[in-house]
Amino acid sequence: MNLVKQTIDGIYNLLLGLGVTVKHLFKKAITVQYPKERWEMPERSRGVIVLLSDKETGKLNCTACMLCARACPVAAIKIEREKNPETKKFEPTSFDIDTTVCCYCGLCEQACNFSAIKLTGKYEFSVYDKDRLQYDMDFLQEIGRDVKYEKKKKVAKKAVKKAAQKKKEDKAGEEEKSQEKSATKPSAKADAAAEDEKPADSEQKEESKTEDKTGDDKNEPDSSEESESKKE
Amino acid sequence: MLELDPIFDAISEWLASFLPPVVVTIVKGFGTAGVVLGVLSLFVLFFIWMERKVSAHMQQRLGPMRTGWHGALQTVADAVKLIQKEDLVPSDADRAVYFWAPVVCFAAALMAYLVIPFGEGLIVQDLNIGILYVIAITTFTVVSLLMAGWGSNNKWALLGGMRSAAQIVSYEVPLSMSLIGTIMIAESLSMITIVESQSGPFWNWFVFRQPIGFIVYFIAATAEANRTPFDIPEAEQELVAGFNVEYSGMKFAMFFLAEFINMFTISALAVTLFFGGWMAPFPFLDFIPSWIWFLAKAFTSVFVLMWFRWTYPRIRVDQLMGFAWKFLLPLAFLNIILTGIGIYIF
Amino acid sequence: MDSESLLNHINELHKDIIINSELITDVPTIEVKPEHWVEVCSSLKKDVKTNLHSISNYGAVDYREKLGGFQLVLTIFSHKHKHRVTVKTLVPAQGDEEPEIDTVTTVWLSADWFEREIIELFGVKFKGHPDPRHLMLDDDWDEGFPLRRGWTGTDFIVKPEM
Amino acid sequence: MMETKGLRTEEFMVNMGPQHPSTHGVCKLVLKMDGELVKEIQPHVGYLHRSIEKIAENRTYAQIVPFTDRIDYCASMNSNHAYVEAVERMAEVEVPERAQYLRVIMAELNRIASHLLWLATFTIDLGAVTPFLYAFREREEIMDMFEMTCGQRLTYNYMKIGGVNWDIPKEFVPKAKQFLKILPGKVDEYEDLLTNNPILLYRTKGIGVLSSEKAIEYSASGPSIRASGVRWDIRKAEPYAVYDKFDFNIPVRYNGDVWDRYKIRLDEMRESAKIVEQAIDGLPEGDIAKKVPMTWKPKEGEVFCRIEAPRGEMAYHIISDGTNKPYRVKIRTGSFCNLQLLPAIATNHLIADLVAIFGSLDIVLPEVDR
Repeated sequence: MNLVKQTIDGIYNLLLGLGVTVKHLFKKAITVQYPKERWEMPERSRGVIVLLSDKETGKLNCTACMLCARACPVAAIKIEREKNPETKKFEPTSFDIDTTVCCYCGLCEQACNFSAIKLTGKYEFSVYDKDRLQYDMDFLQEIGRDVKYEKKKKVAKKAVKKAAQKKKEDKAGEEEKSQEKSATKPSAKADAAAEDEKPADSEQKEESKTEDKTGDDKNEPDSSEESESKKE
Repeated sequence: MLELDPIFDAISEWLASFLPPVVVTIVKGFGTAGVVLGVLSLFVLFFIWMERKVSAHMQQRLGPMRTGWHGALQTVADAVKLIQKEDLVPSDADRAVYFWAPVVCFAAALMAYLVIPFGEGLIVQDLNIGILYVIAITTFTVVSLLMAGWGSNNKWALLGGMRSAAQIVSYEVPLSMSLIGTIMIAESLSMITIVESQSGPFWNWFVFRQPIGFIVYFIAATAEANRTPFDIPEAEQELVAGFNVEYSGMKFAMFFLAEFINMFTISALAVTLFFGGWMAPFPFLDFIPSWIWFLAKAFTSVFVLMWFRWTYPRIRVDQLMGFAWKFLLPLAFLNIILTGIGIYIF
Repeated sequence: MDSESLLNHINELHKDIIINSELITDVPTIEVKPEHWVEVCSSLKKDVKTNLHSISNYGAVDYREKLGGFQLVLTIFSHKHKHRVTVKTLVPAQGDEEPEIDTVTTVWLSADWFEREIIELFGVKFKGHPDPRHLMLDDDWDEGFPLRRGWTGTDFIVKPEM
Repeated sequence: MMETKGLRTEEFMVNMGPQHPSTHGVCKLVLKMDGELVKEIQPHVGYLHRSIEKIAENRTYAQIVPFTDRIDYCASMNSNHAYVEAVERMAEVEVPERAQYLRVIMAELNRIASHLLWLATFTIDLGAVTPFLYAFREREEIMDMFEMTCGQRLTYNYMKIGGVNWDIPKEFVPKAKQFLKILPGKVDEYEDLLTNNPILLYRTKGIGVLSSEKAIEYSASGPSIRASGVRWDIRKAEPYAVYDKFDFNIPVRYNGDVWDRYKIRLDEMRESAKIVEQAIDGLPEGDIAKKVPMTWKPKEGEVFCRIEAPRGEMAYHIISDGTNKPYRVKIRTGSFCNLQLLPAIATNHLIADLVAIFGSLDIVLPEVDR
């Protein structure tokens, strides 16, 4: 009797399994046909590293403060700098990132106070030649041209902080640290889609912008650390 | 109705006008074999594509999409790739055995089609020992798998070959026994006679008179064809790929094709013996050509096999043997006894 | 039993052997001499009140410069009493010496791999270890003991100071 | 070697791995086999040894976090959590409550993801390919949530000393709630497909039995020990972060066979979903991180801190000598001990069982080798 019960039980469960698979036969596929269809990367996506340049002047934002190089856990960033005799400020003369060792952790982006380096949503960076994975300054600047970003503002930090604190009381704090709101989209199509969305949540963006700055002052330790390092 | 025999007869008559009869027989044999091979190759191409699509959709994927309409030409592309591939032979392999194993496997798989009726009159040769012939010839697979396992000189391959020997020899017994009930009712070993004795509406099919026989047959046949859940000779996760671990290129393709041909063989056999062969479910549907009925049934059966494969885990090797000897064989004997009683009563 | 009373209990148990005992982030930590290593460990396991039957962590620290030897740090715990104890011992060694100490695989089976790791990475030998082969490194590794301070191998690059 | 008249049988050695479909990475098992029967197993590890402990000795505390991602790539959040928790405990850094909640949410989601990945590979080990894709389908949802939060799908670098790096975006909470709503149904679906399937039962019931004594003796941890009847979960036994605020059960089973280890992980997914739900509901407002400078020097000290990772106990023993780099970091992982007991429970089984047992222990090789 036990055997019969077991057999019936077994057959029932076998049929149950068949039911599950046949149910899925008629469901919509969840996969993406990659080169034809593409995902829209989230704005925080950490892909290819770029150097950002000023939109008006076209010059790099980088001030060669070496913070990113110091923050990098794998020593992928190598910067050489020179003092500009006119402005008495440092300028990078070479900025090399060895993407073969880069672990895309984003610590360089967090360390940077001048919105100069950024990990973007680009993800297609396979090349046939290993040497081409050594990104130099010109290349980094070139691929960073179309990257949209919000410049971190260091001015009036305290006022912003106060305002943000007030805001925090009545609204959920959506602080984001060292994140630009408008990230690159992998394709022009996605870009257009993002453009469409923009008006809808522009209001939210305004808010989050101010809150971004609260995120910025989280970077304060880093900047203080920068001054520390200068002392050293 | 599609009739091949007159065409062949006409051709052989024409050939006989200027060739000696021995040559005519040989040419006729090769011609028939060529036709069967061509048709089967088409089927197999379709099955491979179908397997991919069925598995993909069961897993909420799309499967091949690039080559041809919904990847229909993917198999062709794969075949071209496999033909181009370098044919590697392990340095310590037993070369002759290694070479002949896929050939034997492929030939054994093909030869079963000699007696399978694809439709009314669409049969290569109606042997009066049809079933016996099919069972005998499909067993040759085990020889080829053992050859492959031994010839590769690889421990995994050898384990795979040994497993397949144990498995196929075990399942051969319940498989043969399960068919005896059918033969008793049809009172013939000939495929044509068996199909004809199922004529009439669909409840005349043997599956309704031989349910136990059918279940035993279907399980045992799945095991014979090395399909999941009984694919232990290959058992990717245990034996890497079992007997064909060292094979590449066209030799691998032959094993692969043979597997799909075997799958169609057991489906075709199931249709012939239990689902009325080329018969329509109702006599008034006879206007549809018989070979369409046959193929529709066979393809459904192939789909069920695929459905099993993409649903169930693999059974363990000793449990597999136990299942054959302790469960299927008694069941098959029970079926024979019940059939005997039934025949005596009615 | 809370950490403090557990520490007191252990102190009482091995009054003469324990050279140092303290609470580190609320974990009773005791230090013993290498000759009492196995003795203390097995008694901690067998004692009904402590019953420390499982290894949580077992590692070595290179203190050759500071204390003159390798410190073995063994954290053991009990599922039953839900407490844990850290036992330490200092195996004296200088320079390239490969010091020896008794194995605790006789007490806990799971110490096996932990000790094998210490053997190859620190060069501390365990007397009576059942299987002292390399665990992580190649069998024919001959570049010294990687986890010792100041070790440099052929392919080892120290991250440049910025 | 056994010798009988005319018939000679021989035990033979087989290398299972380093490249074998079911050793889950690069592990070599040297098997002594008598036909299909496994007589002796010798695991050879170290193919993925990256010596993170050595690397950590010349990195600053903050720079080590990305390396902890790579210890257990299936549950990076948990390894992040273990490390930052250890450093914070050593340096007595206060962490804002919101950050603690976010850590719990992420760690538990990662536990679900890790168990889903385990389910996927385990069913493949047993020869069923379809549940693999189903489990990945759900895992993908979690990966999406992680990606929208921290920008990566596998190596998150989400937590930092003193808090977390990013706050959750606005879309996160609705997406997570939606996911938690469908998850139990999906787990039921796996159960329909597998749990009582007679083939699976035959393959797993009574196979690879790990008794509770043996489990303790070998310092097993995680689901493996809970399937052997030891009610041991560090989240309950030594609550870290804010786990003491949530109501959840520890699933325990008593046979210690492969099936129990399978079932317990399915149950744990449900429990983890419960925790995430409570954490999202109770998510407090506030800062997400305490300011800790990047090259910050904790005072001299030592800590041993452990957490419950999906594969068992993950612990960090960190010694600080007062500089900005740790003096020593010792990492203890669950798989390290769980792999050690494989020979004890898998000898004298068939090779098919060995595959099932290996799968059921849920070994992640980078975690063993570190």
